[in-house]
Amino acid sequence: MDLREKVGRRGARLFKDGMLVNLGIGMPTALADYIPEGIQLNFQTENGAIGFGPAPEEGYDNPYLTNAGGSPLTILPGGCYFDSATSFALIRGGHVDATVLGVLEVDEKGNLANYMVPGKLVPGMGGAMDLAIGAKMVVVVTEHCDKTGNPKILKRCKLPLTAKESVHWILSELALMEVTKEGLVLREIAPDTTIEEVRSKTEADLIISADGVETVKYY
Amino acid sequence: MDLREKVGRRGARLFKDGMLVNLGIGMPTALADYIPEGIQLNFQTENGAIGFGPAPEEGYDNPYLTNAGGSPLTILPGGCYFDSATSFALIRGGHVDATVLGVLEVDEKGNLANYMVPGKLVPGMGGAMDLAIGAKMVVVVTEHCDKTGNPKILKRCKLPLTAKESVHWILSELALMEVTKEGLVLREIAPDTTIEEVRSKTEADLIISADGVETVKYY
Amino acid sequence: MAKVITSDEVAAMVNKGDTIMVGGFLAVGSPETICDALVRRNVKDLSLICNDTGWPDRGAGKLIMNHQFKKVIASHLGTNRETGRQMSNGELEVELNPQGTLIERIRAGGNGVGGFYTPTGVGTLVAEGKEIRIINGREMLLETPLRAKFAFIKAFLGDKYGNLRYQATGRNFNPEMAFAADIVVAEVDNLVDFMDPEDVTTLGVLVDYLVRRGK
Amino acid sequence: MAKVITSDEVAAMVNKGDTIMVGGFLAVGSPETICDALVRRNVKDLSLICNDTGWPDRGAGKLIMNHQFKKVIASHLGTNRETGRQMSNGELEVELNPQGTLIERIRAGGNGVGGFYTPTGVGTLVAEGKEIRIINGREMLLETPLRAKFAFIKAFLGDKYGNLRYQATGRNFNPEMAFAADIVVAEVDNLVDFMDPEDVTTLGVLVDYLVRRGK
Repeated sequence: MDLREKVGRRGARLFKDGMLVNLGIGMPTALADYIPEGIQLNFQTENGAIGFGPAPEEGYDNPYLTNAGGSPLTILPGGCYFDSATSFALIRGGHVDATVLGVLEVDEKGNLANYMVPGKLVPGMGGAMDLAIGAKMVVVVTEHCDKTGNPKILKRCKLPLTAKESVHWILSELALMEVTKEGLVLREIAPDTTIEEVRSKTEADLIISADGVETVKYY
Repeated sequence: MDLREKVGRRGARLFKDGMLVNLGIGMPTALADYIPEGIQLNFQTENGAIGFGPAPEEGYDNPYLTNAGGSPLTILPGGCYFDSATSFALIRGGHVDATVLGVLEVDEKGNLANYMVPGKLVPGMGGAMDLAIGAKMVVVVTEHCDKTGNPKILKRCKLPLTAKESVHWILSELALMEVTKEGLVLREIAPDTTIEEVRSKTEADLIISADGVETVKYY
Repeated sequence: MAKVITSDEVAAMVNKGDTIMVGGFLAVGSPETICDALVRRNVKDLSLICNDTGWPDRGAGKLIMNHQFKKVIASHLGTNRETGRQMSNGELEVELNPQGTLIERIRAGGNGVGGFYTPTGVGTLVAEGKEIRIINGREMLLETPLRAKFAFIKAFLGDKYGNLRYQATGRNFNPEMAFAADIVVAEVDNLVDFMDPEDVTTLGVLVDYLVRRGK
Repeated sequence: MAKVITSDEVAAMVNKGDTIMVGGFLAVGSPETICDALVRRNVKDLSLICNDTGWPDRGAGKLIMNHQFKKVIASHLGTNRETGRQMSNGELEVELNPQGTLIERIRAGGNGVGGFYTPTGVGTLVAEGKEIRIINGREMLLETPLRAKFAFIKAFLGDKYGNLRYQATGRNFNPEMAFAADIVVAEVDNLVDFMDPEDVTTLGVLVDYLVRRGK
């Protein structure tokens, strides 16, 4: 099972029936593939649709109907379109129940950084800053360490922040962590790892709560 | 010729082709009846329509289509509907070219009062405050004096203001006056009056500009 | 999915002291069936946010006649003399807002904006107690967001996902109120399975409950 | 009535140093015919307000490739690497805005609001130099209106009164931009005499000129 599937399977279980959800591009889209039975979600794309379906069959794409990455979409019964002011009224106004974002860095205070590396990469924040401060539940999905093995879950982000103290959950292929006032609480680990391994790969301090850490077979 | 017709005929000549116009209830609606040939206007009603027509034939009224006073309307080809936020985006945003308002009092500074008499009458301002500050041209139409013969065009309004220094033109059955930085300039008088009569019925100081005062047969 | 309930079930959710928004402009686009149910329930000390207080027999005016409000925030009272009478008698607190300011405050309440500056009301009673700031040489007032516990709105057409479409000038305050309350109930003339996604004005995700007109 | 003109006539109105808004989201809903005409006219030192800089061969990105901007205000540059290159080289000034802040600033520019407070961007580079105010216990930034000399927008359908209707996610930034510029030009795929008043998204009174796609 690859990283995408691991994160997708566990992450999808954070949703409750009827939620309005906005998934960032990249790894966050994995969650949509593993929604449990009985859970119906409304997906928003910030360029102006709710209730979209899969990519269209070849030859049936409408150049006016795309996702926030520019790829063709379909719309499902019950769906709707709207302009950008309405889209961000939803987001900033607290009407989006959950957003899932990829990150460059995230820290134990719930800070996240995902929109620029000064002097190297400046794609821009798009709607990420609004989503991070506006969604009721902000989930960060990430590889636990970067490609060279360095922790991405830090004591304090070094890159320019996307939002301050906004993340509620951090999910990697190894663990599920909750940002609390006390700090970052380790809630669950994957069956193929240990608390010690997770700690060694995490720069942030990990709190073990009185409830303990569950080993879950979501992988 | 009655007051309504006199004010309507002269007032309608203040409009230019293509203007977006919002007429207040009461006397201001007289202007719509006397639009000169060759002038096409767009009329807005602040409850959410542009391009409305006359009242419907009996039996053809739609309870969902009314003017800002609650009376049934029709819509013309090219017309459109919108919500209140959009309606006041038009008004406050400076997209309305002209508004015509009735008043209780107006003064030489361009202040107007038309929404309450403390302790007696408090209907509320509705959209009048927004129209008075937002429209590019604000025209006040009024009887020159009230029913007991007291001037309504004052040095300074005594009633609570609808808007501060917002009026551009004051039109009565006797005269057309322009609010300028220097004060209230008498521009035109009706053929059945004199400068002296207008002065005697006006509390505000009336300036006679170097251009003089035109006697116009708009009545 | 929005749940279809009766107007009496809606009224039963409303308690003494709650703040409600009611859509409509002089009762055009007001949820009459829900207003009737609120009159039947006879719950008191409500606060109202509405463009106006309708007519004695239409819209939120029906609740005015039944003395159900302790406070009204509106732009216009002129079509319901009872509102003015209760205000003069000290039975009712009234806060008059310019119509454009009122709808923009509701919009701010629904979209997470903490306040905005507007030139409307400068130099009038509306400015009393408000921060004034000069922006590009023009005086502006700081206005704050408005929210309510309930928004009761009215649409011509609804679908089972809660999507709404209005007709003509029946739109008015309804779309913004759908963003600005904890619980949003829409009364609809007609209810269908789903509508053309292009025709949706109020997004179904904002609507908690649907009531059929007359039910 | 909106006047129908050609894209070259539109481009001829634009002069060195002008600020333009261009509708669209990753060029979906962008006025491609007008962008092509602006490239042909080759007018320089423009400032751009747009959600993004499109793609090298689509939307405002075509003007980026032709080095026509001295400044860009956008929320995203990632799909056009040339924007980042010009920025790193010091050829282009870029002001990044959160997308929700950007569209709300454009809306403020079009509707007479002098500024608004938003929680988006607090604690980030976006907050630099901006007033911070605590509202209901939450830090908020004061954001200011954006306007332009020209708005170039794109709609699926237009009528001779200038009314516009969009399709699907082609709406995006276009409707607000129609309020926020001195001169509004809409490129349309189709042009009809008039449309159903219920179907109008952008009010004809806001639109000065119409251009048919490809003309």
